[in-house]
Amino acid sequence: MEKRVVFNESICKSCGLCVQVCPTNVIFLADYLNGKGYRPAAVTDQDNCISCAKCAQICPDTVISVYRPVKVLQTV
Amino acid sequence: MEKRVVFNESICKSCGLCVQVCPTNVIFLADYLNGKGYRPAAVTDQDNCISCAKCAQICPDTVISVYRPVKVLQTV
Amino acid sequence: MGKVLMKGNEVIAEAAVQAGCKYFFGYPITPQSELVAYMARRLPEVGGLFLQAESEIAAINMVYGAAGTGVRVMTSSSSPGFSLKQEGISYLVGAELPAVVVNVVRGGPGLGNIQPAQSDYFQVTKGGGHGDYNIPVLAPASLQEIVELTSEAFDIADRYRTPVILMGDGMLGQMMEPVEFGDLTQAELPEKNWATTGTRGDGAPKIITSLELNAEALEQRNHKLQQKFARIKENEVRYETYKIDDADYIMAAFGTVARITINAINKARQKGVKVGLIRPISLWPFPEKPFIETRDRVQGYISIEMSAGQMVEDVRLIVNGHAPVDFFGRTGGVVPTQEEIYCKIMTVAGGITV
Amino acid sequence: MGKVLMKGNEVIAEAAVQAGCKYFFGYPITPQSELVAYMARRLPEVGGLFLQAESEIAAINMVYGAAGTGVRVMTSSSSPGFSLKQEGISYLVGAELPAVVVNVVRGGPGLGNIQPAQSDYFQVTKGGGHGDYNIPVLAPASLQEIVELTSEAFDIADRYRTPVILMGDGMLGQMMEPVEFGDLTQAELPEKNWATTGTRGDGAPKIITSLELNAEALEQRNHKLQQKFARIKENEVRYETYKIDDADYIMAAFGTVARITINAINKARQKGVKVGLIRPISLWPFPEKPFIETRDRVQGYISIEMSAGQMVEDVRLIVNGHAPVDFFGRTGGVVPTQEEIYCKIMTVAGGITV
Amino acid sequence: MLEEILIAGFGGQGVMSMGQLIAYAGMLEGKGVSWLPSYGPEQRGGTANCAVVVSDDPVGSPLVTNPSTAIVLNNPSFEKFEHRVRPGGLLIINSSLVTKVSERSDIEIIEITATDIAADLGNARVANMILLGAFIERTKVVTSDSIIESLKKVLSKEKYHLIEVNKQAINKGASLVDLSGIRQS
Amino acid sequence: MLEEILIAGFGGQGVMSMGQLIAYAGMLEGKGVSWLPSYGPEQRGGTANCAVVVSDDPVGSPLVTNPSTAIVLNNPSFEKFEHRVRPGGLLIINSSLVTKVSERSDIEIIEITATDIAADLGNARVANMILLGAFIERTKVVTSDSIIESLKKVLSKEKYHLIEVNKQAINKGASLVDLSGIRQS
Amino acid sequence: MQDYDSSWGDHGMTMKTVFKRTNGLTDTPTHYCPGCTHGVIHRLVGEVLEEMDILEDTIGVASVGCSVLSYEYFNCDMTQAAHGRAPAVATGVKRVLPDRFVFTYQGDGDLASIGISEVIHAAARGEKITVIFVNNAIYGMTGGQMAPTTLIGQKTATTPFGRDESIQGLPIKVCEMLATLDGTAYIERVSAHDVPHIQKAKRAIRKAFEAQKNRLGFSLVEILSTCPTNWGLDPFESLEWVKDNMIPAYPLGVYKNIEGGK
Amino acid sequence: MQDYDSSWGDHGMTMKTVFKRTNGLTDTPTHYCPGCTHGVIHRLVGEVLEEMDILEDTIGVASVGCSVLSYEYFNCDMTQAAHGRAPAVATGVKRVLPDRFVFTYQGDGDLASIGISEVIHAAARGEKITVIFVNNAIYGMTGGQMAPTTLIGQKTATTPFGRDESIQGLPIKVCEMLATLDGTAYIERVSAHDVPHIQKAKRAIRKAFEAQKNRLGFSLVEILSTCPTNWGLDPFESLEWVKDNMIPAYPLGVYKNIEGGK
Ligand SMILES: Cc1ncc(C[n+]2csc(CCOP(=O)(O)OP(=O)(O)O)c2C)c(N)n1
Ligand SMILES: Cc1ncc(C[n+]2csc(CCOP(=O)(O)OP(=O)(O)O)c2C)c(N)n1
Ligand code: SF4
Ligand code: SF4
Ligand code: SF4
Ligand code: SF4
Ligand code: SF4
Ligand code: SF4
Ligand SMILES: [Mg+2]
Ligand SMILES: [Mg+2]
Repeated sequence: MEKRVVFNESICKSCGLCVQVCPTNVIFLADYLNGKGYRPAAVTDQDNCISCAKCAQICPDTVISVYRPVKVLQTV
Repeated sequence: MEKRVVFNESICKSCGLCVQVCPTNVIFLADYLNGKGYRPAAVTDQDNCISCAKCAQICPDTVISVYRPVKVLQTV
Repeated sequence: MGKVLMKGNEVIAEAAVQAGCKYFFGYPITPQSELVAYMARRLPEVGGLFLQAESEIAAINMVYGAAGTGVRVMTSSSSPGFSLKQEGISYLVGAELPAVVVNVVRGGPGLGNIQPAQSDYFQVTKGGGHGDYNIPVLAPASLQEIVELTSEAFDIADRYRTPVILMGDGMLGQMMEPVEFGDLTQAELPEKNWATTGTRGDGAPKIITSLELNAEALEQRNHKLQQKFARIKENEVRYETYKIDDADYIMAAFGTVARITINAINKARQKGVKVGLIRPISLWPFPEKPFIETRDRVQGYISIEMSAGQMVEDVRLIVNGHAPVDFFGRTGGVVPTQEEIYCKIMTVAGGITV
Repeated sequence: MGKVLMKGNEVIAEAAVQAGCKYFFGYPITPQSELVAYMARRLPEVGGLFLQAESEIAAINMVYGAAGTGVRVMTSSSSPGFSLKQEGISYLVGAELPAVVVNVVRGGPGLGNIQPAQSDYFQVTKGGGHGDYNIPVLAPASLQEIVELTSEAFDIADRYRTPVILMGDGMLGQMMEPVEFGDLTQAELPEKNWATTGTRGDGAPKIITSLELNAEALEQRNHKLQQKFARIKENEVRYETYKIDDADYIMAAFGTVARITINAINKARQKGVKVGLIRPISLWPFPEKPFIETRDRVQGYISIEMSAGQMVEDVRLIVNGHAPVDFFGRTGGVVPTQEEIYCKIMTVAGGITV
Repeated sequence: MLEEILIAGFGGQGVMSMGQLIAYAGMLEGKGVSWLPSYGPEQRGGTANCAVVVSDDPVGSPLVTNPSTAIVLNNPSFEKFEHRVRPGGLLIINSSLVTKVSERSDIEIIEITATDIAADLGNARVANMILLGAFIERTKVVTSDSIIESLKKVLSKEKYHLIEVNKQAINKGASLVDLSGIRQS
Repeated sequence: MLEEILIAGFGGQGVMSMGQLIAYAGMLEGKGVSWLPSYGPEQRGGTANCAVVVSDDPVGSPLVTNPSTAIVLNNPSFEKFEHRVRPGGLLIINSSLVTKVSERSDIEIIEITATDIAADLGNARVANMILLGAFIERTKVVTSDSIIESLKKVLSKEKYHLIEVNKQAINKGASLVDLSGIRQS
Repeated sequence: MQDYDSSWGDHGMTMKTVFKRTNGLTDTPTHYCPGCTHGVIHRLVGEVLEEMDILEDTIGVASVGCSVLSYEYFNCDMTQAAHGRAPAVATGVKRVLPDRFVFTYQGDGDLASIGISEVIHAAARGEKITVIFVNNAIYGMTGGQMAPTTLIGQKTATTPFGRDESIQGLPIKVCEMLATLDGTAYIERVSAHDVPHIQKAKRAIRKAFEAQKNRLGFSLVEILSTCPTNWGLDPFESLEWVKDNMIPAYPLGVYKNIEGGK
Repeated sequence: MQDYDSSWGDHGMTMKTVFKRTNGLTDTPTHYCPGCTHGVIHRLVGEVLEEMDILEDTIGVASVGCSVLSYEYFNCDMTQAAHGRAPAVATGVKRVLPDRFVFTYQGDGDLASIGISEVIHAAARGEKITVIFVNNAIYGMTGGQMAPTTLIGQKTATTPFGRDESIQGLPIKVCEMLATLDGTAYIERVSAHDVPHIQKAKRAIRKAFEAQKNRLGFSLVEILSTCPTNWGLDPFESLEWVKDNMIPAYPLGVYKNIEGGK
């Protein structure tokens, strides 16, 4: 299923604040460098993300977008 | 007897403040001009001056000196 | 509207209003305070705004803000206050914002006094502020000329997106003469599509800035500025000559001093000494043509100023050794009399020692 | 004390301390902030005082206050901040107070950028402030020369009771070179009996002011100042020449640009083109002698600057038409390379188009 | 015609307005005019002066160093300007306040006890108008009608009632000219 | 001898101190030296570089446009400076981070996976010292002893413990020079 | 309230956006150091402008400091002011365009040191502008010199031995001082050191712009911010430092709120 | 206590001096307009310096305003500062000569308008100087323009229709604002409109210099003063105007007095 939290890797500065605030500790810094020479933050374990958006709130570089799965009322 | 209140006429600017504050109304503005073109303040009726120094306190131009007669203890 | 008798400072203000200047930000300083006071009375009448700034620095930066919205705006000061505007003026040039800045010069340096002087010539023509720039400087000699030059100052400012300096002296600001305010012919001017007024209706956000961290890019900007200055040199030179055709010696003088000099010239001519006058009206761009045309013909030039010798440098630069360039000046607020100028002329040109 | 590797900004600061400057009032600005930081660390060690002012304006006025007590005092800034000091500098001149003011020039106009430039030449040499005045301006080309010129700056300031400007550029301030601080030979200087330190023990109250309401009296003061400037012109001209004796063309360049130019000159000489260099060390008073001595001999001059062409005016003034004066410059923080200077030389002097 | 006038006295004696009236009147008569005040702190208390030029041609220099006419209202002004009047020129003195006497024989001198006469007219402040009246009567630089006209232009509505007494003062001054007051030389 | 060196990489990779060490060592050896940093905001995050000149005579221009040696620690620096190395010059590359490959055949190129090797040495931050070691080994501009000397001068007492690992790194770098890493042309 | 999804889907699940980048900012990546809360504050201002739907009616004034390039980040007309003069520039803009929104974005060196005069007089005049005042207790851009807001004992490039009251005096509390001026309408000090405070900060910024909208007078929000680079701390330590050291020295709260009548 | 006359006289009466000109002032007559209370304030400062016997240890800083020539009137070393910068100049003097007394004499235009930054930072730094702040609600020297202290409705050359809050904003209360700064030691507002207040003003000036003497910090005395010339009132009406209009707008009193501990 689709991602709950999406990182715009190329502009991440690897400050680690999102890692610090994530209540479920699903964020980590990748072991490679982005174009700016930073190790971008990433989440692989999307299922354990609770879409609380704390990471996005603290991120100084608007790297992060957060989504939450919702039921759809059946239409038709 | 000597003067109780002495005006340094030449630097008076005729502002009239001393005239206003004098409790005994003995100060008036002379009918001639000093070197600066001002009618200097003056007191002729020295006896009715009570040496309160109000005039000197309000004078913006330190025109006025005030004296008070005092008894002298007889010496020798 | 017929002739009226007004003070020079008031004429500058009224002329600005008639040129469509509705915004004035200024700080009082003698000998230009009447200008500020006049604006305070007058601008509300035309639905404009007068605001007394807390300082010259605040004033020039308010001008920066207002100019950025595309309106015609003016500030004015005198020597010490003008010095405080140098950073702001350099910013106006860098951000290419049009505005008219008045300097009614007084005696210096330092606090000096409030009497007439022209000793800010270098400051206004050579760039008193930092960086490479030039600013058009107009120097009226009469109150009637103030009327014309003030509106031209605003046109030049808008045409080239540059601050323009109107330079007078305490005498010009304080004296009264009859003036007439004809109705102006509105000049053809480029649209101010660069103004920051909010993006509603006009697309992408606009930016007004003088910052360019990249050296190559900043140099490009400076090239653009230098080309603009070249265009101004091409088109905006203003000067007047008086009896130079047959002159053996030519005086150079601007502003009120030029008028006094003319009296002296006529006196000298009565004594048969052939002298004339070149009166720069635009101090920058400096009028080179009349000097180039005469420098190989005349026996010499005398620059006459209310300074220790500033414009004389520009005269020497353009005469470039083709003829001797002499100087006569009074400083500290002393206005040269026609008598002493006459004496100077006679000593130099008449070969007479008076 | 042997050789040490330091940043130019730090060398200025240490040299000032060694020259007996115990007081520094300044405000941070790139590219001279290291100077301020160094003073903050260093001055307490020598029982002096470093105070970060709230602004450049406050700084220059604190300097005015401290200088009035007779001590050696310094402030420093870069272009935009230097513009803000113009009123204060004019006051220092008017009140005849000695102080050393540093300008580590960056790209302009406006906020510009923080890269090296020389485009404040006019501002420092022609009087960026109001009124008739000149200020001695020293422009070192190497960090070792900074050591000498800084202490000379203080001596000149004290000898003539005048502010002195030390002018560098971002490159000079940021680069490192080995420097050696020899022990200074204390110059013979007049006693500062004009200082306001309280009257206890020294009679009647003293007054430090630049105000003189009476025009004739202010003119007298200005005469006195002008005579002082004449003495300085007489005694304080500094310059260096490089291979001009047999030169067909002479470059004029100051500060770091002069060093780059020397490389280019040597390259050109390898190609058999005889070029030399006049390096003004004092920008005011401007060195006239080497130009006068060569102007009837050489085929031309090229002024090379990190500006759109400022010093070139002083070169033209003194060459006065005796020889063509060409110009090459880069602006906006771009530093001219020896390659492009070489090309310029070859096109003008070598008759070659590279 | 080129008349260069200097008017000087204490601040508050109305020397500035005298000058403005002459300039204004000259303008109404289509002449070239200029008015140049002394300005600055010295005005306060101290002495003020203004230079007025009235000419058939446009005015060159508004600066007046050697006036064709000087009008002095106090001693300091007398001292400052008496010797500056050009030979053959005119010196008008408010002898109510000026105690000094001119030694010059190369100029014409009119002495008027303007302050006293003004007091008689019931308004000491119009002393300047009396002197003005004498000046225009003697020199005919401008007509008294133009002066009155200018007065209307310069005065604010609230002050119109003053026009009458000013008119009287001007006429009074004019009437004095060919009388005793004058020391012809 | 006139060696003009350009060192460039991300801020924090220690390019500035590399340059300072070379300059310092040169000074200790009585050579003429200069060190000129790029400065300004671009340092933050972005790439920084410095120009070092070491010469037998006093240094003329501290500015280096076409280096005799360029040491590049990241891709942006490679792109910016690779083509600027003068023919016959030397280009030293930290191939752990520089993915680009030089096409030039007119210069000598030394590629070292400095970051990885540094990691093996147990301190990733000494990658710059490895490159420095290679540089001095190859060019002999200054001796490694002078570099160590300078290190002592530059480091604050608290940091003396770091001297050892730096020394190792320098030697390691030196040892790599005449090995595989090199693409001779 | 239950989540209704607007889109017609035949699957049982779909993704609802919880947080996405505001249109109040351009796409240009910022030049700020890693972890610098300037970025957070930018986002908050951008979000408020977007939510109030006034982006098109706003002119922002960038100051001189690390945020000088903010004119490339805010998605509205911007002008760049000389160091400390932003409130004067904003005054010039607002007096010509009284119906537009005008804000300045200034650091503590810019506003509290060289620019204290301009902000005080703008406040005293009751200029209807909003000042975003970013207090990080240091000069960031020039490499970490003392600001008037630097704490006692704090080491900076120009207070290498720590700020000493007897030499450099005591920190200036801008909100407290400005609140004494009658022209001020809304003044609050907030902090950006954690998520709850960040959300509070956004509400304060909103209130300030509302005050401008209602022409109540001058509004200012002081946001305690970090400078990891010049504090010599990592981004997270920096947030801690704000909480542990700055907030005690600079009490958070509303210092002025005239809402309607004074 | 009984009056003893020092002189040997054989008459029964002699004259004792009740009031004579202070030696704290030079003999130079001032240039002030008739009735201007600048003159009174000069006298008070001169008397305090004389009575504290510190004339020889004092450096005064004259500002730009009608009092610019005060350097000719005060009988101590004097230096003249650029408009608004007196506190910066005083800082320069005091930092070099910490054991001397340094005071500035500034008008409201000089201190509250162009010079507000210098006085605030001097106060925040706790500079041990004394500021004599003469508030006459107008720019005297330049011919009566609005000052930041001009009252609402007051007509001046630059507020010909009276100061309008909606355009020029509200007056700045300097004492109230400076009192919020921790560096200040003594701040009082007094008035020179009648004899009792003049005596009170003198005591305030004394206290300010005492604070400097005891190195407590920054001290300032604001004295409400007249400008008959530009107010268009005669000297006595002017005193009345201070009492009736200025004092209500600028409450008299001590705004800060840390005496010893803070
Ligand atoms: C007139 C002038 N003086 C000094 C500077 C140098 N300067 C640039 S930013 C700055 C201070 C920035 O500090 P702050 O306002 O706190 O912003 P921050 O970088 O901390 O966000 C200074 C002093 C300048 N550009 N112009
Ligand atoms: C830089 C500068 N700006 C303006 C002036 C003009 N100026 C002289 S005094 C003054 C204001 C004086 O008012 P205030 O400080 O209240 O003193 P007061 O005359 O009322 O006692 C001004 C604006 C100046 N001399 N220098
Ligand atoms: S949304 Fe919450 S849970 Fe998911 S990654 Fe971000 S902080 Fe962690
Ligand atoms: S907070 Fe943002 S910038 Fe920092 S690491 Fe996480 S995603 Fe990257
Ligand atoms: S001392 Fe008192 S009574 Fe005597 S004149 Fe002065 S005010 Fe009047
Ligand atoms: S108060 Fe002083 S100046 Fe005024 S009238 Fe009296 S004596 Fe003269
Ligand atoms: S220097 Fe400090 S304030 Fe500036 S961007 Fe970096 S962390 Fe932020
Ligand atoms: S103008 Fe006003 S303040 Fe100045 S001296 Fe005259 S009365 Fe006093
Ligand atoms: Mg900051
Ligand atoms: Mg005042």
